[in-house]
Amino acid sequence: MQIVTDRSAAIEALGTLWRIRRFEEAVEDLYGRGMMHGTMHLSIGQEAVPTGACMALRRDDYITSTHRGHGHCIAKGADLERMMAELLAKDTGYCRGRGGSMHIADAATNNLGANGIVAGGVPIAAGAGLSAQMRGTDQVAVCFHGDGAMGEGAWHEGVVLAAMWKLPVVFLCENNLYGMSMSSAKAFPLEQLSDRANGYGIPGVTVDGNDVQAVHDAVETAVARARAGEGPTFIVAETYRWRGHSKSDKNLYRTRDEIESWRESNDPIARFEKSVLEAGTLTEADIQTVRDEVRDDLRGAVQRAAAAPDATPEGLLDAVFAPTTGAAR
Amino acid sequence: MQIVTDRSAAIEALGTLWRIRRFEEAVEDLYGRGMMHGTMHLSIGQEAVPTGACMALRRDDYITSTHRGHGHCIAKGADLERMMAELLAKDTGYCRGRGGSMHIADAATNNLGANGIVAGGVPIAAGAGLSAQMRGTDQVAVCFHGDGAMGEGAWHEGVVLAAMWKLPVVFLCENNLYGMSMSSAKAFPLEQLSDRANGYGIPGVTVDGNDVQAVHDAVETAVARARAGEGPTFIVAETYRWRGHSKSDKNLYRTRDEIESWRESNDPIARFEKSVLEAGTLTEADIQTVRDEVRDDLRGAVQRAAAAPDATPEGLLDAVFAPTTGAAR
Amino acid sequence: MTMQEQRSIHEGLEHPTGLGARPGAETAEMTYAEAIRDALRIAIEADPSVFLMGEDVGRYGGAFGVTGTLVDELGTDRIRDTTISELGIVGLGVGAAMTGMKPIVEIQFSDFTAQAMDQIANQAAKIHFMLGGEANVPLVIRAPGGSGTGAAAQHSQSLEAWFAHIPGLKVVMPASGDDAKGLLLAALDDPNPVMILEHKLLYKQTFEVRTGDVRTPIGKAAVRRTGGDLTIVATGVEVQRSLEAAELLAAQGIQATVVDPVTLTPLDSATILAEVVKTGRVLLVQEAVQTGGFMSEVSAIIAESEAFVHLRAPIRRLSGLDVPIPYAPQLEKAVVPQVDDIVVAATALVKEW
Amino acid sequence: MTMQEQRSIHEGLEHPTGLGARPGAETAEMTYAEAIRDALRIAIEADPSVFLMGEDVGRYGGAFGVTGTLVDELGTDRIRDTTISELGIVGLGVGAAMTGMKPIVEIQFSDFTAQAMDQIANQAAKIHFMLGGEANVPLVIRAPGGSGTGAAAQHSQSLEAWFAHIPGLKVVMPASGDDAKGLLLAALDDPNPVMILEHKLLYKQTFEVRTGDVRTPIGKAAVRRTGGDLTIVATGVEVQRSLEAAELLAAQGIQATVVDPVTLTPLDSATILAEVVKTGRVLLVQEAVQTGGFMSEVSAIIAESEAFVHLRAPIRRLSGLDVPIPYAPQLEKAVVPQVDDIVVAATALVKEW
Ligand SMILES: Cc1ncc(C[n+]2csc(CCOP(=O)(O)OP(=O)(O)O)c2C)c(N)n1
Ligand SMILES: Cc1ncc(C[n+]2csc(CCOP(=O)(O)OP(=O)(O)O)c2C)c(N)n1
Ligand SMILES: [Mg+2]
Ligand SMILES: [Mg+2]
Repeated sequence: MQIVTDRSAAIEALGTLWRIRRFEEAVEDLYGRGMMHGTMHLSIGQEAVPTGACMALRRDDYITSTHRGHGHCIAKGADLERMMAELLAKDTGYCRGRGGSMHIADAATNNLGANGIVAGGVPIAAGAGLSAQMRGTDQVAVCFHGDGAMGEGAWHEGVVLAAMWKLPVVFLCENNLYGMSMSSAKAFPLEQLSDRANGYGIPGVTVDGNDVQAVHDAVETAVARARAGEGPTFIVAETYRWRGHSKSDKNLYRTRDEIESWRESNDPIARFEKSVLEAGTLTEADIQTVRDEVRDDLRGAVQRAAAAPDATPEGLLDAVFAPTTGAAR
Repeated sequence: MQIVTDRSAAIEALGTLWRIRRFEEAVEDLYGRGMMHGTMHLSIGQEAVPTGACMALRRDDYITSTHRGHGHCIAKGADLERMMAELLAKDTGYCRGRGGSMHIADAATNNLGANGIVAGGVPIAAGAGLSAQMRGTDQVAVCFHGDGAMGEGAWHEGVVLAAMWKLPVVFLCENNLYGMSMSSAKAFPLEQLSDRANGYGIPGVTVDGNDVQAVHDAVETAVARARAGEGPTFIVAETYRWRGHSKSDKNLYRTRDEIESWRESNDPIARFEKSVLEAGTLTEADIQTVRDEVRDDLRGAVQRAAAAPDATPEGLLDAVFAPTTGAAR
Repeated sequence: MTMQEQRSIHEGLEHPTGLGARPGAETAEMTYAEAIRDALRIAIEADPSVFLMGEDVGRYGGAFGVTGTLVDELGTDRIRDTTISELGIVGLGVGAAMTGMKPIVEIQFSDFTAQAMDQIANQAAKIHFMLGGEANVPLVIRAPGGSGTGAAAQHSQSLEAWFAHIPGLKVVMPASGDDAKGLLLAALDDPNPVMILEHKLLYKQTFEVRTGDVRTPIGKAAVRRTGGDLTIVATGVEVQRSLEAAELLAAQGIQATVVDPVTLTPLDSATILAEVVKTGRVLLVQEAVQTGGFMSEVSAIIAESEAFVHLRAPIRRLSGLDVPIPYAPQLEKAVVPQVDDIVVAATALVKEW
Repeated sequence: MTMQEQRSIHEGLEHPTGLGARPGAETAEMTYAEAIRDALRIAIEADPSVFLMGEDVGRYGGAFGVTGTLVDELGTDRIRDTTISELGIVGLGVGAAMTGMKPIVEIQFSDFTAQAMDQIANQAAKIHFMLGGEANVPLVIRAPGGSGTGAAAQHSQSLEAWFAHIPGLKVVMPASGDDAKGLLLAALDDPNPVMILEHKLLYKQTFEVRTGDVRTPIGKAAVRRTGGDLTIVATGVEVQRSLEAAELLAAQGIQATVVDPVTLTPLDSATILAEVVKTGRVLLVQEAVQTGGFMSEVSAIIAESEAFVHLRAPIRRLSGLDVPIPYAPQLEKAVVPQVDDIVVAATALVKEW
C-alpha cells in the first residue's frame, strides 16, 4: 500500500501517529498529576512502528503486544475511551480496571493483548498463527516485541515452533536500542539484530522504524509471505524511546545528547508530515485538521473516561474463571 | 594433539572408546536381566564425540553432560566401578544410589554432572565458564548436549549470556539426528545445525562426530579460542544413536535400514581402529591388548559394584542440604 | 527380592477397589492409557477445534504410550509432534486457545511444567481475569506425575500444590481410568485452562471405563469407600493405595472412608467436610513432599471449618518425605506412602484417639 | 481520596513497630533497600567469590533502587547487568556456585521466577542430593514479591508457597530492614541455595538496622510481640500490618502475640507451636492467595501437633483472595489483607471462641 502518496492512507496514518502520541502525553500528564496509578511505559518516539505495521494488516489479523503497548492497541483500532478508562481504573475500561495498561486486549480488533512478561506474547502469537493455519483461514499474527525480548527463552521457543511449522507469524522487533538499561548492541554481538533470524532458517529484515512507509512495506511483504504459507519473518524496526523505561528510570545508561538527537532529527511524526507535504499528498491545513480531530477525540475520551464509574471489587471472585456452560459437544 | 599418529594418544583414545562401549553393553545386559532399575539412555555409536572432546581438555576443565551421559563421564575420567555401583543402586555409587544414571557427577574430574533435563546443563556450563573467567583461571567448560536441546529456551539463554560475556564455553551438540523421535532436520529448518550459531554472533562448526580426531581438533580449536578470552563456540558433531532413545522406544520413527547403514559403515570404533592400523600407529595386537584390558577392567568393576552394599534410606533427610558450618567469613 | 520383582511392585496393582466406572453408561475394560486415548479420539473426531500437541506424541506413540497409534487414525495435524520446548508448547496452546481452538498439550513429565511455568501461571491462568474477560483460554494441559519408575528426582515429582496455588487454573488428578477419560472430556467443555495430572504408575493398569462420550464432573469429590472410624483423603495413586489399606484395616476391624477429591481446584470442600464430620478422625495421604503439599490445604480447610469441633484427633498427614525422589528402588519406595504406611498411620490414629 | 493519597498508603507505613534491629550490634537508620545494599557491599568487599547479577542492577541501580550506585563502588564485574533471561541468570548462578563462586542473582520481580523454575526447582535445589553430595550449590536468589504498586497480576504475586514446596531450597522472607540485611549475609554463609523473597512495599521504608557484618539466623522464627489472647502468625509485609493491628486490638483490650516465621523452610515450628499453645487461638495472615498458600502449611503443622489439644478455636487464615492481583488501587487493596481486616478477623476469633 502507498501511504505517503495516497491521501486517505496518509490521513489514516497521520491520525494513528497522533492518536498514539497524544494518548501517551495525556497518560503522562494524568500520571504526573497523581490521577493515575501504577507504572507506565510510554512509546513516544516509536509511533511509526505500530502505525506502519497495522496498516499492513486486516482487522481479523491478530496482534500480540507488550508492556509498551498503547501504540499497538491504538493502531489496531482500539477505542481510546475504553483504553483511558482502563488506565484510570474505571469499570468501563477494557479490563474493568483489573488489568491496567499492561493487559489491555481488544477482542473486536483481534488484539490478543498487551503482556507484562517480556517475550510472553511470542509463543502466544505463534499459537494464534497455528490456529489460523489449522482453521484454514489466511489470517496472520503479528508479534510486537522489544529488542530485550530476544534474550528470553520464550522468544526462542516461539520462533522455533513457528519456523518448523511455517506458521503465518511476523515477529516484529521494535529495537529502541535498550531493554530497560541494557544496550541491545552490547547484549547481542550481531552486526544487526535481524541476523538472529539466521539461526532459525527464516528471513531477517532490518528496517528504519521511524519511517511509516518502510515499516509498512516490510510488514506487508512478510504478511504476504505468511498468507502464502511460506512461514514466519523476523523484522527489526530501528527506533528510539524518548521517555525513560518507566517512571523509575533516571536515564543513567544513556546520554542526554543521544536522546536529544533522536528527538530532534528523527521524530517519526515530523518525518511523516514532511514526507506527505513534500509528496504533495497533504497540505499544512490537512495536517492541522488531523491534529485537531485527534485532540478533540482524545479530550472527549479522557473526559468520558474520567467521569465513568470506578472499578469495584464486587464480583472479583467470579471474574477468575469464565463461566462454564456445560457440555461443548 | 595428534591422536591417530601418536601411539600413546591412540591407546588412550581407543581405551576410552571401548570403555564407553563395553560399559553400556554391560548396562544393557544388566537391565535386560532385571538387575538394573529405572530407565536407560545408551550412547552406543556416539563414542567418538566424548572421546575426542575430552582429549582436548585438561582435568580441571569442566564438563556438563546429559541424560545420555555415560560416555562423557567415562571420557572425562570417572571411575567405572562407582558409575556401575550407582546404576546398581549401591551405596558406593557416585550418588549413593540417589541419582542413578541421569545424575552422575564426579568432582574429581570437574564433571558437573549428567542432567535429566534436556538443555538443563547449558546455562550451568555457561555459569562454570563465568566462574572460570571471574576467578581468572583459564579453565574452559564444555557443554555436551543433544540436537533436541536446541529447541529449549534454556539452550538459548545459556548461549546468549555466554556470547555476551565471551565466556570460555564450548557448546558441543551431539547431533544423532533425533531428539527422541523428532528429526532435527525437520525441527530446525537450517542447512546445517551449526548455522544456529549465526543467530548469536559466535562461530559455528560442523564436524564428523564419528571421527575421533576431527572431533578433537574442532574442540581443541574452540578451547584455545575460549582460553584466549575470545568466547564461546558452537560445535555440531554429526553422529548416530544405534539403540532406541530409551527402553520404551520401538524405533518407529526411523528405518531399520538407516540404523543398519550407520552401524555397518560408520562405527566410530571400527573407523578409529582402521585409521590407527592404516597409519601404522598401532598393530592388531596392540588393539587386542586394549580391548582385553577394558574387558577385564569392566568385569572387575561390575563384580565389585554388584558386591557392594545396597543404598539405604537411612540418612536421606539429612542428605537434602549440605551441612551448614557457620559464618563463611 | 530381585529387581524384577521390585519393578512389578512399582507398576502397582492390577485390580484396584472402588476405582471402577461411574454409573450411567456401558463400560469396557481398558487401561488408564487406553482410556485417555479413547477420550482423545472421541474429542478430536467430534470437534474440529480439538487437537493434541507435545513431544513424541505422534509416530513414537507417547513416552508412556498414551497416544499409541492414534496419529495413524487422526493424522499429524491433530496429533502433532513438537520440538522439545515446553514453554513454547504451552504458549502456542494459549495462543491457539484464545483464537478458536481447543488445544490439548502434553508435557512429557509433569516435572517439565517448570519450564513452562510462565505460560501456565502468568499467562494461561490469568488472561481471562487480567483482560477483563476479553479473552478465554480453553486450554487443557496433560502431564504425568509421580514416582515409582526409577527415573529419579527430575522425572518423578508430584507438583499439584504448585498448580493449586494458581488462581484461574483448574487442577484435576484422575485416580482411575474412568476418571482419566471423563475428566479429559469434561476439561474440553470448560472455557478455562485445566491441568490434568495423570499418574505414570496407572497408565498400564486396567480399569472399568465408560464407553462413549462421557464426563466426570470437574469440582466434585468422590467418596470411594465408606466406614465409620476414620476418613482418609487421598489423591492420585494414593487413592488406590488407601483403598487397599482400607481393606487391610477392615480385616483388623477398622472401617475407613476414602475420599478422592478428584478436582483439587476448585475443591469440593463440602463433600470432604461432610465425611470428616462423620468420623471425627482424618488421615490425609499424598505422594507429594509434605511441606507445602496440597494436603496442607485440605488440613487447613478442615481446621478452620465447622468440622473443627467434630475432630477427635489431630489432623494427620502422610506424605512424601521432604526429599527429592531418589533413584534406587528401595529408596524411592521408602520416601512415598505405601499401603503399609497408610495402614500403620490409620491404625495409630484410631487406636490413640 | 486522591490517587496520590492512595499511592502513599500503598507505599506502607514509615515506622513499623517491633521490626527494629536485632540486639547485639550498633545500629543505624536506613531503608530496607539500603540495608540490602549494605549487605551486598560488605559481602562483595569481603569475599572475592561473591558477586551479584541480574537485570538492570548496574548503572540503572536496580528496578527498585536496591543497588543504587553500587556499581560505581564495586565495578561491573561484581555488579553485573544481564540480558532479560531469568532462566539463564539462575542457571549461570548454579554453574558458578558449583565451581567456587557465591553468586547472588536478582530476579527483578518474583513473578519471573516462573521463567527460571527449572533451574530453581529441578537444578539448584536438587543437585546436592541427586549428585550424592558431589556438589554444592551456594546460590542466593533475591526476588521482590507482593502487591501494592499498581503493577497488576504479572508483577505482584506472593509465590513463597511454590518455593517452600521444593526440598533442597531454603526460603526466607525478611519483614524488616535488619532482617533483609542479616538474612542476605547469612544466606551467603550457607552452602545451599537460599531464596530471599523481599517485599516491594518495604524497600523505601526506614528501619533500625545493625551496622557491620551481622547475621539473622536462617531457620529461627521471631516473636515480634506478645499477648495472651491470640497468636497471629504473619509473613512479609503482613508482619507489620499485624503489628499495627495488634496495637489497635490492644486499644480494644485484646492482646495479640505476633510471630514472624522469618524462614519458611526450614520452618521453626517449635517457636510457632509454643506461642500457639499459650493462647489457644491462631490467626494466620499472608498476602498470598489462600488456596495452597504457605499458611495452609502452618495450619496443618499446628493441627497435627501436640498444640492441637490446646486449640480453643478453629485455625483462622486471613489471606489474599483467590484471584490474580488486579490493577485498580481500590481493587488491589481489597484483595489482600489490610490492617483493618486483621483487626476484624482477630476480634471475631477472640469474641466468638
Ligand atoms: C520476564 C520478564 N523479565 C523482566 C521484566 C521487566 N522488564 C519489563 S520491560 C523490560 C525491558 C524490555 O525491553 P524490550 O524488550 O527492549 O522492550 P522496551 O521496554 O524497550 O520496549 C524489563 C526488563 C519483565 N516484565 N518480564
Ligand atoms: C525439559 C525436558 N523435556 C523433555 C525431556 C524428555 N526427553 C529426555 S531426552 C529427550 C530427547 C533429547 O534429545 P537430544 O537432545 O537430541 O538428545 P539425545 O537423546 O538424542 O541424546 C527428551 C524429549 C526431558 N528430559 N527434559
Ligand atoms: Mg527495547
Ligand atoms: Mg539427539
